[in-house]
Amino acid sequence: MNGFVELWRSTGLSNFEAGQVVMMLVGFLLIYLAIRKGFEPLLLLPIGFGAVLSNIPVAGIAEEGGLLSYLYFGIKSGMFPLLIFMGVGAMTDFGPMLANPKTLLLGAAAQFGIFGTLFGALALNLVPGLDFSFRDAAAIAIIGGADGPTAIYVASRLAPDLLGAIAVAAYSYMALVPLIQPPIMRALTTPEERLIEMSQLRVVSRQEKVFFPMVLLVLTALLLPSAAPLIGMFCLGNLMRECGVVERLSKTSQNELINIVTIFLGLSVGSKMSSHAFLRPETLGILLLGAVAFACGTAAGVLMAKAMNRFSENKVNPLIGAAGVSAVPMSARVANKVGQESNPHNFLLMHAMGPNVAGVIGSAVAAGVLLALVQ
Amino acid sequence: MNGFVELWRSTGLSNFEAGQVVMMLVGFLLIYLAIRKGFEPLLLLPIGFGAVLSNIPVAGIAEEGGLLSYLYFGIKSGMFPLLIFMGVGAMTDFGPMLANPKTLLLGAAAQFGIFGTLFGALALNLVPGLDFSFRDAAAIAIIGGADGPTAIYVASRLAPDLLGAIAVAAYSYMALVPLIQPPIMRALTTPEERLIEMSQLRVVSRQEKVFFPMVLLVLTALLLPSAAPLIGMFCLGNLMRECGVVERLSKTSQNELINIVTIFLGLSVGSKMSSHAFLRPETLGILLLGAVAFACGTAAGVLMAKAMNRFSENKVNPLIGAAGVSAVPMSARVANKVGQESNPHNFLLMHAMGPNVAGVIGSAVAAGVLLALVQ
Amino acid sequence: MNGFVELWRSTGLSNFEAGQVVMMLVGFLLIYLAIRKGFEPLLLLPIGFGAVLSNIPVAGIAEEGGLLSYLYFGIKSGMFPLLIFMGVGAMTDFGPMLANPKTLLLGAAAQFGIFGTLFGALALNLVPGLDFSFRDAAAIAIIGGADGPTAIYVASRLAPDLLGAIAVAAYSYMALVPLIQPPIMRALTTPEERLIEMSQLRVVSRQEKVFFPMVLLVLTALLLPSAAPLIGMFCLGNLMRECGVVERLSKTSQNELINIVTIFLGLSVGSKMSSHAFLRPETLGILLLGAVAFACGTAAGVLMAKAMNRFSENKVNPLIGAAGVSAVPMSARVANKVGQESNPHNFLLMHAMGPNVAGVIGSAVAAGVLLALVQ
Amino acid sequence: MEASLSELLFAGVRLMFIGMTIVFLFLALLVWVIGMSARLMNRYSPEEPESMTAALGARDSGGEDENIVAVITAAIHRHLGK
Amino acid sequence: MEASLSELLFAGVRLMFIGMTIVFLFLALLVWVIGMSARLMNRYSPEEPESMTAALGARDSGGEDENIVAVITAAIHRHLGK
Amino acid sequence: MEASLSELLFAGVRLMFIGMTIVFLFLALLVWVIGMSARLMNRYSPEEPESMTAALGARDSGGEDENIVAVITAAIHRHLGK
Ligand code: NA
Ligand code: NA
Ligand code: NA
Repeated sequence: MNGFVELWRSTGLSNFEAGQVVMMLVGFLLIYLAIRKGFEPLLLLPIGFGAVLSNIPVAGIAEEGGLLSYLYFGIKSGMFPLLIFMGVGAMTDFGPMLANPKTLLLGAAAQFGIFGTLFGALALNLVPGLDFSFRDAAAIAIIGGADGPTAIYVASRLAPDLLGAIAVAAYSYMALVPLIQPPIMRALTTPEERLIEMSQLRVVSRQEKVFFPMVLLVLTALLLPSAAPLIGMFCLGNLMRECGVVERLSKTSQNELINIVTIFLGLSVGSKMSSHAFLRPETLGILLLGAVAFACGTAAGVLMAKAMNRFSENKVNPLIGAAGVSAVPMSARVANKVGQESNPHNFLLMHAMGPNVAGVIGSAVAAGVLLALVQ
Repeated sequence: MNGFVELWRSTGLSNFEAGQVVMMLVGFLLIYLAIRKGFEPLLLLPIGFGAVLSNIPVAGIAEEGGLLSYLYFGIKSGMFPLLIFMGVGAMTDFGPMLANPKTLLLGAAAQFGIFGTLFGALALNLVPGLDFSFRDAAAIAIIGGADGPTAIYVASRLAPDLLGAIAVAAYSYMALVPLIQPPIMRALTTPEERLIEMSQLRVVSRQEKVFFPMVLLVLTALLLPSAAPLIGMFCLGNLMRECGVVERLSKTSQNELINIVTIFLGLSVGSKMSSHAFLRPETLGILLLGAVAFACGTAAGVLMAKAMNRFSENKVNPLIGAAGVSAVPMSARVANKVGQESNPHNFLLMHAMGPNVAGVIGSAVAAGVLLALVQ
Repeated sequence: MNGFVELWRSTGLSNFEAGQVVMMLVGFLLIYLAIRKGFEPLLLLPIGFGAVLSNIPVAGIAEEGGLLSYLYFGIKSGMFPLLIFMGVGAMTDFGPMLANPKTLLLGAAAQFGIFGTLFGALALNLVPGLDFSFRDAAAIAIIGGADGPTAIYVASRLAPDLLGAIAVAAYSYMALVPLIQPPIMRALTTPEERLIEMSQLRVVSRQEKVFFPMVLLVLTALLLPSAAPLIGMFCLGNLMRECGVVERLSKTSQNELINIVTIFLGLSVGSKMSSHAFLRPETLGILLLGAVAFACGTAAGVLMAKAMNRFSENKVNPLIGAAGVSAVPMSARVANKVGQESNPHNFLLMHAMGPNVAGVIGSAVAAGVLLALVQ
Repeated sequence: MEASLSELLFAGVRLMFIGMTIVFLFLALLVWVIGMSARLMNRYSPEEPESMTAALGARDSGGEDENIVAVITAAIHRHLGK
Repeated sequence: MEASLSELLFAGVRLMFIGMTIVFLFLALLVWVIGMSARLMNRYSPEEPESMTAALGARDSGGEDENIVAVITAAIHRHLGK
Repeated sequence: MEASLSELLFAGVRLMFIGMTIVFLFLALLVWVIGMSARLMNRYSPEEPESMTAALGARDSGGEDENIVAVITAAIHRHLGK
């Protein structure tokens, strides 16, 4: 019965390429990490699943006309990451940052994770077999922003082929923050510094919270328009949250809308994880650089905090500098945890939320610089 | 470092045009009115924010390939206003109108606000510097419908360039109904008339409520197909609400779906508020005509009620005629409030809901006429 | 006033074609069945309404540029049925099936409803006036899968012109399962067989439930890639449900997302119900074949159960074989009900859920075969 | 220019006249239809809540498929018989 | 015409035969796999709820990055080594 | 090749320098603006919660339309007056 022959020819078994098998394994690894190790499951599960789906032979789910090819348009147009950023804005409370604006500088310093990595990526061209263009390097560097939507937005604009690897690295290392940061934080601080207690934060008026997103948007429009889409949508979400008159829009954008877009975004990112794009030495470079990026960012944040203590009387605990990489709210929790190792009664969490959210702004600004200067 | 020069050239500061500055101020004014004065915040906040975003120089958020240019497709295709209209249908209870069908005539009369304004717009061509085509005039006239989605749907079909100004005028004046209507209502009614108490409304059977949307749809199909998209989606929403067997679809369409679409619709409307489209004398004309439209509609509704009292024994309180402009539920509340100034124990709210929802149908019908006869 | 003439020319009255009138009546019939008879209202109400809207003359709601033409893209791209299938996966509990895997064979046998109908459809070519191509026959056969999204997905790929009739038949007969199945079940079983009680199902570990969707996906990728889109999205939904770490994604995909897509899917299916596509003898053939399909599937399931009892010591009650057609959860309820006619203390519901969900997999596999072998 | 303006204004008056007429006729018709159907319903099928509740998922409805088939057969004959 | 029809019918029978075989084989295979994996799981990792709960957000998992890197390195070698 | 690489590295250093400068300037400016606005607000409009609650739907705001018209008139004059 040549019907069976025909069918056999249409099976995966007879069409699998080694690369596809490997990529499906990678996909399942991501799913495993998401479910069993709790690695950013909301993103890594759909990404991993998307990787599996798009590497099924014959089906062509990620090819022209396949489901994922249609979903991918949401990334190509920038819509998915921007809508997620709006939802994140609607979930963000700038209170702690507004109460202690100085901490913004910690968020700024931590962006050294981005630009240091940029240099690192370019330097990796010295390694034979690795070849990163300037655009590639910039896209990889954004991993140091420790912010998912920003990374995906920038990567989809500068180096779509690396999108899969970059997104995977970004979310994986965000999940690994509790492993990467503490050693660096301990190495760069003295026991005395880790004991510093910070003064109670003042209450921030409703009004200030309502004004802030608008002020931020204006500054962006004036100084760095290339960051306007990211920061703009973020501010819209935050304004809807704080203004108090569009409760239902705010709720929807931080729940149903962001959930729907997250599923679609994850699947579409996964659809870029084809063997020819992912199974290259460059991917190892990206994973390596990602670790470097987080380390640099953490170190820069902590050192900045120490520097600030030189010049100001009311000291900040340098541990909260590490929260400047963003990776909200993980790195703030880490700062609090490490602080309590020295003094269990020292609650740094709210103080660490300041640099933490500042880091989000910081990396969006850095993204703007990259998008403006890298052609 | 010519990198800074390059960056300076890419800043907003070095690229702002006066027009963009002004439009951003207009956008912030709308946001202020939405948040501080409670002007239809669900729409005016996203619209205002969209206006700000789309006037940021360099970023090109509203230009080909920008986020808002993609969202705008939802208006161009008519999808956004129609989906919102479906949600509005799912929120509308036709009970009071079915209990006292006569009140439909009040909703009909109030549409004079539309056609009176049409003439007014054409007459404004007498003013040097103003130039409204027939299509423009029709698009502006629909402001008199005092119904957001209908206005946006018609304007996007007849005069996309005026969409921003028309939507802003429509929603602003809807918010101003409590200021515009009462003086007119008092001027056109005698104290005795304002004291008229109306008989308790009969209960309307579930069956009648289920049949009504289908009857309405059939009549529209037979007599005014050009109104079918608007009235059709409205009826679908209302049928889902009343039939009682698709609870989950009804709930979703009046909550998450309408919220998501509202955000997108607002932003896309804002994206049409470019300086060259908005900063023209015509805009002033539109704002003027909007006030005229609401005034005409209110007056016509009240006078119609008085006329009906001539020929029928069971009197209607002419104040509820003002609710015929729709602007649901604001104008019904206004009628109730003004009525209670004369007699605090006279509850007109439910009676006013009849003409109020009738006004929605009325303006959809009028929209159909405009779309059918204006080329 | 020739404006009235013009308007009269634009009315439905002066433009209706008999076919459109008939199709609107069909649409209202579907709405009636959905509301009054509870025929799968979630789907048949939007489908019926879509049929009404798309047959309104002049309005052209289903034609190029009309609302429904845009929505239909969601079916053409396969996105709507696949997203619904994801939601169904997120609602499905494979526990009962995993506890008693044998029942998968019942789900397999019931797919004879599909392939028997395929032959039947081809045989109908003997009837003068009927003309089914091989693709048509395959598309019609899938009705036997008793699974909405699968039917719509396959039909939209193999015979878009028949989509309306096929979807209507599929959902109507799913609603009629309580009428179609019992006689067949009684005819093919002895009173003794109907009394068989089945042993309590073992508890299935969380782990097994998490692994199953991935195992299923791998097998599909290896053996039947053409079924990968359907089974893949189904598995994604089920994995999100069972893994326990993406609660919010799972909830959204089985509530808001599936509701929104259901409204759109229903309307778009209705938009294919034009008179020239629906008012053909073939439609009668499809309705006839649909009944045949359900009957064949039911019979095959029951007979398979009896066959299995021949070769295994722990007996299954043949009534649960009827649940193999899927039509979740209706046919499982029917099996339980018929069983309790013989012995009111015999609870077959959970046992019937096994073949019931197996039937969903079975028809997705069958769909894969059809899509792979029918060009 | 003036000429065209006066034409424009006349067209506006015309549309105003037509439009208000249509709106009134349409809603007046609606008033009548609502009245009629209310009367009919209360006469022939005085609100039976049980049927409505039944609608909420009961499937005890005999021979609905014949129902469909019948209607559509009729439909097709009427259609082909032209 | 008749000829082609008979061919059509024969193709139908063939597809019916192939289709039912595939469906049965596939689901039978699934039965076997489910049985196997159930047995394997209960032997090697008898449901440890703590691990599942741990999955719900605990991040106390050492050296997962080496984990990734290792796997992917291996992957790439296998891939380039062809 | 080497040459181009060294150029590449130099460009990287340059971008690092520029980028960090911008980020610092931007956020430092933000620090200053936040401080200023906080001070201004507490001086001129010390948080009046009633106004905020009023915002939640009260429409007792007189002459807002003149407000719009005024602003936009001004705007247009400024715009046309160029
Ligand atoms: Na950051
Ligand atoms: Na109205
Ligand atoms: Na099935």
